Amino acid sequence: MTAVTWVALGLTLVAAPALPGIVNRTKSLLTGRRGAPVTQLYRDLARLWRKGTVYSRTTTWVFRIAPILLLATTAAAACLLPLDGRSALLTFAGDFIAFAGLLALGRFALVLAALDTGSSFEGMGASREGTFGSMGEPALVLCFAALALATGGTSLALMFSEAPSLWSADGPALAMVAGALLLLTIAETGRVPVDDPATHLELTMIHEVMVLDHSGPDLAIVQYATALKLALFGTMIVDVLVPRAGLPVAASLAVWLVALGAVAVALGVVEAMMARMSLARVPRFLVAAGILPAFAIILLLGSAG
Amino acid sequence: MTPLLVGLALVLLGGVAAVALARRPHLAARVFVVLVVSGAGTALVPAVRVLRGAALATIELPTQVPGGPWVMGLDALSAWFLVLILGVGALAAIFGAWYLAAEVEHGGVPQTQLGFAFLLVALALVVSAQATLFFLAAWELMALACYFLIVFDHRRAEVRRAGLVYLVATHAATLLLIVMFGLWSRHAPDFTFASLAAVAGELGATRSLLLGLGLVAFGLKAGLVPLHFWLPEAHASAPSHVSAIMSGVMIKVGIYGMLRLVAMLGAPPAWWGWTVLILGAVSGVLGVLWALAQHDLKRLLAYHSVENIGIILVGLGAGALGLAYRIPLLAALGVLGAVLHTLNHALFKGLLFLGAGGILRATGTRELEHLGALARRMPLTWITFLIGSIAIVGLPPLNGFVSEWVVFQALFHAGLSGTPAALAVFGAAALGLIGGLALLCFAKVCGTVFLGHPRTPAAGDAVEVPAAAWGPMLALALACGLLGVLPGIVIPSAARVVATVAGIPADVIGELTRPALSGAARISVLAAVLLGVTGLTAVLRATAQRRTAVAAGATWACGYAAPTTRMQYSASSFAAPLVDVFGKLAGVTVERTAQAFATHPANVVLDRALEPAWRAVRRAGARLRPIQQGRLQLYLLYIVATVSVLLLYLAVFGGAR
Amino acid sequence: MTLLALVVVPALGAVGAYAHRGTAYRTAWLLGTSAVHAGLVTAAWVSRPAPVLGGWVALDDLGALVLTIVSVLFLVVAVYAVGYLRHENPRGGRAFVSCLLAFLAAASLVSLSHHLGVLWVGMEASTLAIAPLIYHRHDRRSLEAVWKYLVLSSVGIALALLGTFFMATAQFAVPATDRPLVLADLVGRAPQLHPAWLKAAFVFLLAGYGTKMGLAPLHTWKPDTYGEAPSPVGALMCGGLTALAFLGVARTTQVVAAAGLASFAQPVLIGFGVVSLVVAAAFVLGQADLRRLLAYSSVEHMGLLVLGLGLGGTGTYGSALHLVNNALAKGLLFLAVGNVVLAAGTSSGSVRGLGRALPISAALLVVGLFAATGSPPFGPFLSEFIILRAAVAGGHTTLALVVVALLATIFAGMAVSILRVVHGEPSPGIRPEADHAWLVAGPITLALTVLLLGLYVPAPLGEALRHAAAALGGIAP
Amino acid sequence: MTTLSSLLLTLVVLTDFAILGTSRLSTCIRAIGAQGLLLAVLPLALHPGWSLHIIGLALGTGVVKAVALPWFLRWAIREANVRREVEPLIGFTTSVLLGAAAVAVAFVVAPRLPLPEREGTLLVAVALSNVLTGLIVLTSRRKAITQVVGYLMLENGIFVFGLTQAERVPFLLELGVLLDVFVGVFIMGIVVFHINREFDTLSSSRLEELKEP
Repeated sequence: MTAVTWVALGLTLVAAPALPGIVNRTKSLLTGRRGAPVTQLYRDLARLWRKGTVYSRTTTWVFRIAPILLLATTAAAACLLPLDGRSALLTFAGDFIAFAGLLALGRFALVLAALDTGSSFEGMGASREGTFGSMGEPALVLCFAALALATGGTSLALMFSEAPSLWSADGPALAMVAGALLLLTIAETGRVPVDDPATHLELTMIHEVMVLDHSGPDLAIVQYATALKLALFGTMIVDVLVPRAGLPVAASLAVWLVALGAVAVALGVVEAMMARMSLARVPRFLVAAGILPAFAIILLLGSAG
Repeated sequence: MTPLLVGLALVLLGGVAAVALARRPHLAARVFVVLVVSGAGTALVPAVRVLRGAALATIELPTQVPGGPWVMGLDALSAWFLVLILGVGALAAIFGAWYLAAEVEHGGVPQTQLGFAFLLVALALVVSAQATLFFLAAWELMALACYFLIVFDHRRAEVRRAGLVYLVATHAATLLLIVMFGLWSRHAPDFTFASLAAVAGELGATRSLLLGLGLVAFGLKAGLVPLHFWLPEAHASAPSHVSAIMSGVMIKVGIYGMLRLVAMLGAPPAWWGWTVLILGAVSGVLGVLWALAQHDLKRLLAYHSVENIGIILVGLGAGALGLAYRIPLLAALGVLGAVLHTLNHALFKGLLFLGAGGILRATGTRELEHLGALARRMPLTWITFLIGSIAIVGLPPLNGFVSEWVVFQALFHAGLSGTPAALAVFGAAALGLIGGLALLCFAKVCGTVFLGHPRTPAAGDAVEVPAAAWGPMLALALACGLLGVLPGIVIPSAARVVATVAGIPADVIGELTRPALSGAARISVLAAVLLGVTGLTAVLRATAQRRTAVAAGATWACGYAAPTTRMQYSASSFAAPLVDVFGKLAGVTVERTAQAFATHPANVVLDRALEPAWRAVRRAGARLRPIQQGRLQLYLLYIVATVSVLLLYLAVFGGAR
Repeated sequence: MTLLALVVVPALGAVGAYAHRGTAYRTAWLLGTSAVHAGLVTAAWVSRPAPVLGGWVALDDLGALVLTIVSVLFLVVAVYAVGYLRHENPRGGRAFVSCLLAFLAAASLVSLSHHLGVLWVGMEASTLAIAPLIYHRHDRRSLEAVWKYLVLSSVGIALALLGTFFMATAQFAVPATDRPLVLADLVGRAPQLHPAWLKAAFVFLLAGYGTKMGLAPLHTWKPDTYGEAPSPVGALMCGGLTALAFLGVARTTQVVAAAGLASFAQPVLIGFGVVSLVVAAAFVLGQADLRRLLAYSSVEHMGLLVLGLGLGGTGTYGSALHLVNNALAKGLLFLAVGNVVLAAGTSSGSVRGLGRALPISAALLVVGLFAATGSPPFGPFLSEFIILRAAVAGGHTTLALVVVALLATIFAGMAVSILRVVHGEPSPGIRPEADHAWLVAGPITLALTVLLLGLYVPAPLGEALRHAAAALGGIAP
Repeated sequence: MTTLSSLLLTLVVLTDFAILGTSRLSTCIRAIGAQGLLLAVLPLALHPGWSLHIIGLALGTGVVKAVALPWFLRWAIREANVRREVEPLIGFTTSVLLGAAAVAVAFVVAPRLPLPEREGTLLVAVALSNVLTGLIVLTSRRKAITQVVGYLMLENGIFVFGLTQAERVPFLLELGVLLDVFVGVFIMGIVVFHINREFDTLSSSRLEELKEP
């Protein structure tokens, strides 16, 4: 844990809202529109932060605490990732479980908040979020397992700092893990083709319909936390793909930010090329995300044996 | 050992007092609680001392039957389970005194208190018995005491049925144990555990048979799939504080049996480890899946017991693989995970069942679709129930997370071991899925029971339970929180248990579990970070909101003007997407009409396999019935036929000496 | 003297009871005689009397076990009968008490006989003494029951007589100084007995006494008889009479084992055991009538007894112990059912809610259920455990598993039938006076004893069991 | 084995066939009485020493089997108003054929049995014949009273076998056996009497109320 780690964390917190912007901008450009600027989310957040809040009379303190908890868990999860490519603020054997657990706690809070409103729409969204979240969980664990097998470490810091240097040996396995992480990023952050943040039909929504009742600063916190989550998943992809352990500190951070942007662009490309798929097909998408790292594990076990 | 005996005697005395003072129910309840709590406290003293490293103690009971003395002893393994039994037991007793007060005029309350005392004592004896017959006697006492608690409300047919299914299942387990111990003891001079353990090396192929029989017998008690069939109904039927004991403690005795078996038989063969691991994973996934399909609160919680037994068994299976393939680290972590989760599950499941009992008393129903919005009416129940829910889902910073974290590490170390055990790493995926599904399920429970609008007037008029009820719940919730935030305080004790089970010296285990211990310290830091960031964000939002307007309004209904409570998402519909994904495996029949959507869960194993099998057995029995049709001449013919067959035998084998 | 007194006292008691008309007098006579008998048995335990009548009558450990079982059970039944006769007034009350005491005399004779012929005479006498007791209600059903009982038992016992003669024939090669059919001489010179005749004797004695024990498929009289007999008589039959019959089988096995022919006898005994368990399981399932249920349960326990005997080794010890436990547990269960019948007027199993309406008897019924099905820590568990252990120790693991499956089925069947009447909302018209002290004191004693025997086998009993097992060619565990 | 005893034994078998073949109850009872008489004479013929033991046995057998029991059975028939037909479950011809087969089996088996003295062969053959025919009567006749007769035939067969051991088996014992048989048949007779009072006909096939549903 060094100052660099803190700097990296700060950078993440600051840069995160830019990522959805990049995704949307890429998508717009590819579909022949100008689209909103990359900094759109910063503006939205600032505006929301200054707005008033309306709380439904049905809701309880759960609804009020949920956005805070969502952000807190995501931020705490950020402390576990080796954002600077070397080490994390907090690292211990098996911390990947804490990472997954923290994200799940945030989801749990948000789902409960949705149910707190007593609205059938938000209940519907909560149900979908919980369902797809639960099916993404094994895929995420398997990704970590594949990385652990490849690197021999059981902490996120070890996994992600070692992984990129193993491309020569375990390239196919790492590629599969990176692919799975990309699929998971799409699912976890509610991007096309799993979910469409820009849709206007509540019946087809997942994440957005769940936060219908949040307003003002609460909504800002939720949106910011989602962006932060995107940054975290993006960082994981970057850390699998890009070896930056050997680079000087500044270069490492720069490479990271650029790569993160590239991930966002990639997501934008996916969004531009694909249509939103039907809800019934989402489970298959998530199973695919799980099968990839499972194959990776089999490959790794085969090469080890 | 003396405090243990004195404590158990006090507990028993409490039960007897409840019967003796049956005419003065208030006094009886108070005396019962005082005696049971003080008895449990007294008996806990030696258990805690053993867990902190004190020497083992044994005594012999003054029995005289064939097969050697009835030895009673406390090692770390016994002590660990004793803590859980007496701790949860005492709290459940307090809750139970309140819970049963409403039933006094229906009768049967004093007997139930007595049965409860018997159950606690029997549980304590099961884990401290160190001789076969003593163990079996305690085991059966436990089973029977529990049966009479389950059928407390025996006027209802479904309760009687649940009791009967339970009784037959537990008796089958007992019989299997008899066969197991019978097989085992044929090599031993007597039936004490010490003698049995001493001959473990000479068993040869019998060892595998013993492990197989033990797995089935103890698995029946623990409720692992597909032997869980008795569990949901039984747990749902019993009075809630008894459900807490059953789910929290009694099924753990099955786990205790498996651990004791491993401790006595030494390293199990690899197939056993794999079987346990796979059955654990299957139990975990199916348990939570079937839980999702339920809308009876207590039955749902019961299915979650199946799920958690699955998690424990995944840990135990990994540990057994570690022993089989001689990977000490894997053995240590796997068993540690199992042991820790046993304790943790007892705490949060006990808490949840007590909560369910409170809800049942406050609203008169356990049907999720009839509840709602209790968070406002029963704030303390809600907070404690929420803590239990977060814990059971395995989320940080509560205790469920800690044990799952250890189990995950065991599976990852299996993957890194470079042995055939590496395939166990796929168990991690199952654990991940279990966690995700559990989250969904408890979101459903918390959401439909406590949040939103009340679905019935009964739910709307609910009143918070008194201190006698929320006190025990709060204590359990605090324990969940404490073990989640400071897991380091129990890991050394758990390591001693692991040493007993795995047969590894305590100092080596200490070395092996050091990473877990240091990780536990980091988990504490993480909890602090989480708390800090939450506080910071809360302050930030507060500042933002101080400057802006905060208004109250109606829930946004996407433009629809007059939403009613009937439009709320129901428990059935909440779980529907997932149930759809798993199809037939989920064991649900769906009823979909234009106006309503409802799911009807089935007990897959009981309804689709055992009931038909039972009917087939009865039909087969009925086939024999015509032989007893009342005609004397026919009966005489049987005698003639029998003698003829015997004479034939005589003719064939009669000649030579 | 003690030995003869054991037979003569109840025989005189039978005559004495018939002599007087007053009911109170007769019950006192019954109680007094059974108490004296129990006292004599105790005396026999304290100092073992020497054989009398040229070794025809003697007391060995196996006989002492049976004698004690019968005496204790009889005392309990006598106490129960005091309460019972207040509610039910059997026609020919004089004959009732007389026949009970005659049964006791015959049973004592059987237990004490060390001569297979005397054993047979006693056995026939006990069979006949019971017959009028079954018929004490003088209606069609009891008439049918007693008829079937008489014919089937008589045919069985005739076969046993043939077997007894075969046994005498087997002795043709032994020196003339040997006393024919005297147990000590048979056992002492067993290797010189003619094997073919000995085996034939075994077959017929087993079939004969097996009919009396109620081994399937020779059990057919049992459900009808138990279903109609008055409860005290039923208790005596399923605890006492079966023990006597088992003694007959055991004596035969004793000779066969001493002759080194155990390998011939064992498969037959095991076969009877398994068939009995199968039949018991089939008929226990869905059996509504409580007393018929007990009859099939008795078939089950008889099966276990011969199973243990057939397994040899520690199995014989298990059988000897199970003999004691079975008598206590079944006696308890039968008397508890008797209270149900007194209270509800029927044993058809249609009553409900006895737990509320008749708490003590219902509790006894439940205790009896668990005791009789071999739940720890009751005594039958211990003996069943030893028998099952003998099975696996003898390499019969499959057999043990089959037996376990059957035991589980029987347990399920019995639990369903018995718990059904205990639970639920009480049926109207249950007479609570069946929980009277006279009617529950005996069963409570039996319940406590059967529980105690699971925890503490007194040293003299343990010693007797050990010797009995040794006599049957086995060993103690 | 004297000629007389051989003759007596042959007559015993003939009485068996008489019982199997007759349709009249009174013939049945007369035949069983005759059989009892033959059995009473048999010990005297077999053991010419005429010891006290043998004389006592003959007397006892005569009194019980030839006099008391037939008289008692006849009394039961009369008092209970039993119809005089035998009511077999299988035809009389079949019964006789079965009986013949049983006797054949007995005579085939008996010489193969390892007997101490060869002369006993006929005795054993007749004993087995009686046991088997007794069982046939027991299982193939409907009326309760015929079953008593069948039981008596069975007992008589065993008695004949017992005569091979008459020297060795003590008198006291044989007395006990006789007494038991007597009491047994006596009780059976009483039951038969009651059965007839309860049911209008003395057919035991009406006694089928107690059974599993």
